[in-house]
Amino acid sequence: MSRGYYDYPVVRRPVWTWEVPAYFWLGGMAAGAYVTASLAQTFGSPDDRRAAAGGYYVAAAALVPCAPLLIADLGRPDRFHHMLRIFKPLSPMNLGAWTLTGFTPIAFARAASHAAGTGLLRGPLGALSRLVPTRLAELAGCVLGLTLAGYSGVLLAATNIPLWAKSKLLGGLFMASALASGSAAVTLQAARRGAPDTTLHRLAMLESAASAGEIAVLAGYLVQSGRTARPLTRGRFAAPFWLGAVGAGAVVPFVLHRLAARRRGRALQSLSTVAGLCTIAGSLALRWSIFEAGKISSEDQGASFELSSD
Amino acid sequence: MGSNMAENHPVGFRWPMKARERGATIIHVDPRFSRTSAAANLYVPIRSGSDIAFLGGLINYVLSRDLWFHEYVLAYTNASSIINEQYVDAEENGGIFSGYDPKSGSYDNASWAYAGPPQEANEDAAAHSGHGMEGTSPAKHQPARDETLQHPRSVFQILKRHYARYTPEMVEQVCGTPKDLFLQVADVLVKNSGRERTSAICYAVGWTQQSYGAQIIRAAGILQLLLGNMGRPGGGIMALRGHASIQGSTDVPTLFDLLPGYLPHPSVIKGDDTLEKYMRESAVRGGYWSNLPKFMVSLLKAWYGDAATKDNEYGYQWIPKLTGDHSHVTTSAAMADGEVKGFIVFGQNPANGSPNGGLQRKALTQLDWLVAVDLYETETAAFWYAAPEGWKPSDIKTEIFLLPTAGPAEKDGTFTNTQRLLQFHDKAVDPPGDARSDLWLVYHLGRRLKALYRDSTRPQDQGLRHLTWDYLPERTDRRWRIRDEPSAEAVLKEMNGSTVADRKLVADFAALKDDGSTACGVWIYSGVYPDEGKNMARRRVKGDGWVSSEWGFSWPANRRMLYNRASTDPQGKPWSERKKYIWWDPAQGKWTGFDRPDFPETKAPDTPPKADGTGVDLHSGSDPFTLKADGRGWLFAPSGLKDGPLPTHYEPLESPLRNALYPRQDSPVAKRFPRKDNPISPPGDAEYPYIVTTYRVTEQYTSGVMSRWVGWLSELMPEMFAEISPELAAEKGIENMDWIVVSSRRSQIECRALVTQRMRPFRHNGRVIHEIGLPYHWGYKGLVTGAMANDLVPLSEEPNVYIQEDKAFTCNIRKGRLR
Amino acid sequence: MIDTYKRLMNVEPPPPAKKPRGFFTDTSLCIGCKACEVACKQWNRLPADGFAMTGNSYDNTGSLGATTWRHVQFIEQAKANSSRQDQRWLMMSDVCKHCANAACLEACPTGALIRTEYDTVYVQQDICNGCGFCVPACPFGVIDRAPKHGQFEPGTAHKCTLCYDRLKDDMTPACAKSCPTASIQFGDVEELQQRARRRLAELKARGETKAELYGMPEGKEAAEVGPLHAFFLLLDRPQTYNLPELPRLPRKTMAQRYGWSAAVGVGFALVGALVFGRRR
Amino acid sequence: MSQQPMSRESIEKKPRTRDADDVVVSVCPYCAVGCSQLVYVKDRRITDVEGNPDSPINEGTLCPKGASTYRYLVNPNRLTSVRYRAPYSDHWEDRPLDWAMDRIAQRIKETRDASFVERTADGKLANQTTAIATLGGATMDIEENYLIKKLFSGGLGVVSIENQARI
Repeated sequence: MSRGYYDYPVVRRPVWTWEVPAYFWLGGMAAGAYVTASLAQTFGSPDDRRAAAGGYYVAAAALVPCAPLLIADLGRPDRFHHMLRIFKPLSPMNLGAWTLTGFTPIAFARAASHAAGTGLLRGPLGALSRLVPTRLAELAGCVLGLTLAGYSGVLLAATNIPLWAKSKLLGGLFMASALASGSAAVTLQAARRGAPDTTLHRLAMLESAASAGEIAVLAGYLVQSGRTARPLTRGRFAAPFWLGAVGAGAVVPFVLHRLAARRRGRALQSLSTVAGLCTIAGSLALRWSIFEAGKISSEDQGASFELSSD
Repeated sequence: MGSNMAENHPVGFRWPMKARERGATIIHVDPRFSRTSAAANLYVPIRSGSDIAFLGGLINYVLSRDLWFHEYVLAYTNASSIINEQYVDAEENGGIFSGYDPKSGSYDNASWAYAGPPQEANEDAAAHSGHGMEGTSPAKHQPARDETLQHPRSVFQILKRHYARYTPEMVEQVCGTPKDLFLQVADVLVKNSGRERTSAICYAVGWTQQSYGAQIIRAAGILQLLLGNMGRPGGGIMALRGHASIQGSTDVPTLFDLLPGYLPHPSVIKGDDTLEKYMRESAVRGGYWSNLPKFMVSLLKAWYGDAATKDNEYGYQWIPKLTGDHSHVTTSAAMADGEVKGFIVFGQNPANGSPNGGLQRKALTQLDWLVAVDLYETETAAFWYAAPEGWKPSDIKTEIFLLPTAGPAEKDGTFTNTQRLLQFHDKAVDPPGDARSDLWLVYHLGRRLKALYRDSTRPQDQGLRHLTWDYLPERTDRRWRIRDEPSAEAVLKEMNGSTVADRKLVADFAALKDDGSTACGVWIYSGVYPDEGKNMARRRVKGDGWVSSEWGFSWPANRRMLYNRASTDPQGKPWSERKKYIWWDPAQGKWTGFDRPDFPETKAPDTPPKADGTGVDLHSGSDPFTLKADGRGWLFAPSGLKDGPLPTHYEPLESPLRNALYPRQDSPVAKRFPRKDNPISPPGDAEYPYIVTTYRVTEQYTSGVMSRWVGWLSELMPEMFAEISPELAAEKGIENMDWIVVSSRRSQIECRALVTQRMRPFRHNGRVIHEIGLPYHWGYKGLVTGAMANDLVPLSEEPNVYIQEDKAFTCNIRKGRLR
Repeated sequence: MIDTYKRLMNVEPPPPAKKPRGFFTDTSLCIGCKACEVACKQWNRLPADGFAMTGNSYDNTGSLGATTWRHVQFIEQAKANSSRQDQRWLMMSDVCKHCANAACLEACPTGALIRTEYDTVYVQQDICNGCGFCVPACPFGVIDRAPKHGQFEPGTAHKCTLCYDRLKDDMTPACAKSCPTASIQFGDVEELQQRARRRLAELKARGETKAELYGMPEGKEAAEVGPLHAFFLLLDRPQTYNLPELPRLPRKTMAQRYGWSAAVGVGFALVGALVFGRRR
Repeated sequence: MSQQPMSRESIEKKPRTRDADDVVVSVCPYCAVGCSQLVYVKDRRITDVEGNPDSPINEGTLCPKGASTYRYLVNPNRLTSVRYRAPYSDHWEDRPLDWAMDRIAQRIKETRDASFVERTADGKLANQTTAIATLGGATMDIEENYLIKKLFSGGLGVVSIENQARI
């Protein structure tokens, strides 16, 4: 690799702070939970539907801090509304802003509808919520939710930060992680509320599938990134990445779910709970470590040259 | 050579760059590979302090290979003149010329004169400092000449002998310049000179700040005369000066040894007892300087008005007489000894801008009072609490006035730039708060002083009482908050001159008289304001890409190129069509062309000299150098210089090397200041083995007052550093950006090391000599601060122009910090 | 309603297009004086942004940024022998490239970054909300966000405007106007490109074998980001000046990235359908 | 090409020099090349300083120092009042300009009167004082230099009048 101008970076260091990975994590989890809940509504048994519907609460709850986090990260928070000044899907951030804007009310509406259905929400608000067309909300919510879960990785990748941009798989990775954490959140709440074993097994299977997918995509990501992935795989972020994102986030829950596959009752519930927590934490670790390691990668002149050679 | 033009005159360098793109060759001869070197076609390394050896080598190359411009040299220089029999060249006398008095350390230059009848003005001419401009001439008559140049005492033969040993091999040995590079330079210069082509030499303080600075410039002059490059477009020797109006302050001047327009300052030593004696001894019969009495009397009339009469020698005695060297360097030493009580500093900063900073600051503590005038608080004003010496303010008696002043856009006035161009600048806004223009400050100080002395009858106070001092405009300008601002144009008019009787402005200096009927403050500026409402310095006709005569005013008489008569052959025809500039038009019977001729306008090329005439009448129609007594360019200087008629290589006062050319090590007449606070290293001092040279960088300005308060400039060069070669760094275990201590016999400073291949070791007879570079912009006030390179510099003086040697002295370095 | 939206969102119709304007920075004429840096800061009222020496030759600026829109690089070259063979000191005034396909502009979610009527890339300071996406998007490391609590437009993104305000009065941008040696040339992009081609040929004929243009339509570097409206004549390989050989435009690979993302999402949905539907 | 909507500020954007009340021709205060400058003034304040394209010297260009002239003139660190430091004092005091001018004139007179040498030891007329020195001038107008020389040399008999040309 030929030397550039002293050791100055080619690209600039991203200015974003912790709010961004936190938002990606929460938004992804909300989307994953919503999609999981909706899949259960559509294809599952009544037990599945009852148990997974809590996912709508999870989605709504996880969405609450999203917009504030996004706004807090702006250099000029007072101008947050400019995000919707134009519609420009070419910009992942614009797409994300519109998606979040669309998804949030739907997720709240669907959650309210569920709450009204279970009698949790009464009065005029309850009555109003009952009017929500649930099927339509589920379909639209799934489309928007998957977009929300899927755009964040593409957003980071649509830059010239070598760690983010070198591989084409970061979007897929974040998507997988979002779905894993979202389904894990559904499992978690189902397990805590004592859902039937069959449902828990099904949710575990779904979550494991997401984790397996995540590991597969991650492997592809690391292979494609090659030398560029060093800021992530070595040094400061090696521990959160390997132990947190990979270990706690995918391998451990995968193993726990395999263990739980033959258990029932409380044991199953406990194992599912731990697995779910691990997945969710790992998902945060994944976003955070890749995000922060990206800043180090931005200073890697050689990696930038590699990114920009044929 | 001696200039880092791209860095210190970037906009000036616009033009060499344009020339380069049109095929010109830029050669940069310098100890450091600078931004100028980077832009040059050829970079030639040279050890600091060896410029005369290099130029002497070129002179020898041109002479020994018969490459000089025969027609030009024969007609326009004093090559054929015969020199006095008593003359002994440095070549035959161990590096010292005849007339040297070791006791006083000075020359009597009588023996350097032209041969011929006794020449009355010989002695006096030596006293004319001329400040690097035109020395007046000793010759009463045209000297004896040998047009065949064969006479052993002809200038030509003397020159040949003097430089015979300045061979390419010797240049390599003395300058550390590889022989092949030197020969390449010689070849380019010669090929680029002659009828069709010309070469120019640019220099700056890289030459003048040496103990033989004027002689380096002389050497360049000799070379350019031999190559026929003087007085011709694209030729010449360009002084690249460093301050907005440093040329103006030299012309007017604020210098001790001159009166306005390069008139010598009356001196007790020269015996200028009376005006008549002064004028007799200062004026010369041959050449334009014969008019000196007109300029002097007009000056006295301008200063003392009606009080200047024939009976009181036009007030001549009110002008103080010099009793010695009153230059800045000498005065600093006197100040350090407590002999100076009051000091007024206008926009200058000796505390870190003058040599031997420690001595300079000590000198300030010895004052009773100090007035500092500037836009910012300078190191000089702040010495009592902020100097690195760490003095207790309670120990310092100096009463200090720091007066805020105005920038150029806040006042009317004129700058004279490096090419003698006067440019008026208009006031755009009032200066802030109590800030006032220097014109205001001096004018109102003058009014107050005149008031204090109003009733004095002492003779010593009469000059002040009678000083004309009336510059307030007739009507105050209602646009401005400051209503008592004197009129700069009124002062400019006084400098231009007018008739006494009807106060009519004169058209130029040809109108000046020595009978008291004209008054003129600065004769060379005459013509800048030839008529009411006609301020030529304020003319702003867009440049024409060539001579641009209508932009500003160039002294003398708006001539843009001096001695441009030399741009034609003796018959008045341009040397070539490519290089035509002015020429003789026989039809009109006058000189014409692109510029004003620097020659009597209707004097035909074939005009014979008038043996009984005075002034330029003594010259023929083909003697272009009108300020010279003989009208010729001086290869050999029969007078006017204090350190020899021919440039001779000496080592700097501090040098690690012995003079390879002569037994005499250094300039026999440079002034040293042997004091406890100014020790100087002996030659080859092992404790201080490295050469150090000081300089500016583009991003900062002199002592930093005008740049270190400006964030945009400070951020570009924020810290003091020393440039050293990787070889020296390796020897000393120094890495780039390490702190290092640089020490000389005077002081030591700490700064960062900038290790760079742009510095290189020099080889002299197999010995490696390291050189380090120090910019000198930092101090202890400003947005960015740092060590002061001038603290290391010794006090010394070049004998002609009293400039210190800071381009080559010796130091040592070590890794680490002071404490 | 539309009017309210327009007012709230500060939306105005753009002026008609003019001839594309740009810079041709000819490093063979640069003397490293940094007039461009100061003239730019003067005109644009940018603050000084740090008094630290770098030790990297005479470059104490380091890089372009929110408050530095021209940056002069200093590259010292010589064979490491005592005669300093082939010694060169390259200087280059770097600037925003005003790419024909600008990554920063495409990334911008608010439409603050626009292509002006002069075909330059410009950040509208009354629109930018400081999302920071343009910063890592730029393949040249040009644009940056000012610190949130700085003295200068806190929190918004900044870069060379090509003196958009001056262009409106047909004035030359401050840097090009000040440049004493015409290293920075301003003008119509097409005309500048012609000039650059001629200049390259001239330099090659003079023996400057390493000279090359960077940012021309025919250049490899234009493959993704398009021709640079601020382009350069270099005296060494682009990487010597920290310029990427093939600057990437994120858009070019975005579909592929979304594709992988969507595949994962669809896969998950299928698995979900299977998992829940299997035992109905 | 420019199809995206713009903002009000962008539409209304204009160079600040457009509204200048006055454009004054000046000369750069730094080196001796003598670059011509245009000083733009609005409401009695300098708003911009740039190169004058008419000048045959700089043709509108400036170096970094010249380009920073605006900040040299318009700068919060500039002195705007007389600062006075009494003997042995440890601080600056602000003083009225008139007071300072009077006091300086007084001090010049005292020193001059105490040190004036009419004749040298060997009886030659000198009419000088070496106890006062002035320094500076190269950064100033020729008119200012002229008045310094005239007042201090021709008026007061000061001989050590020097400037930067010497260093």
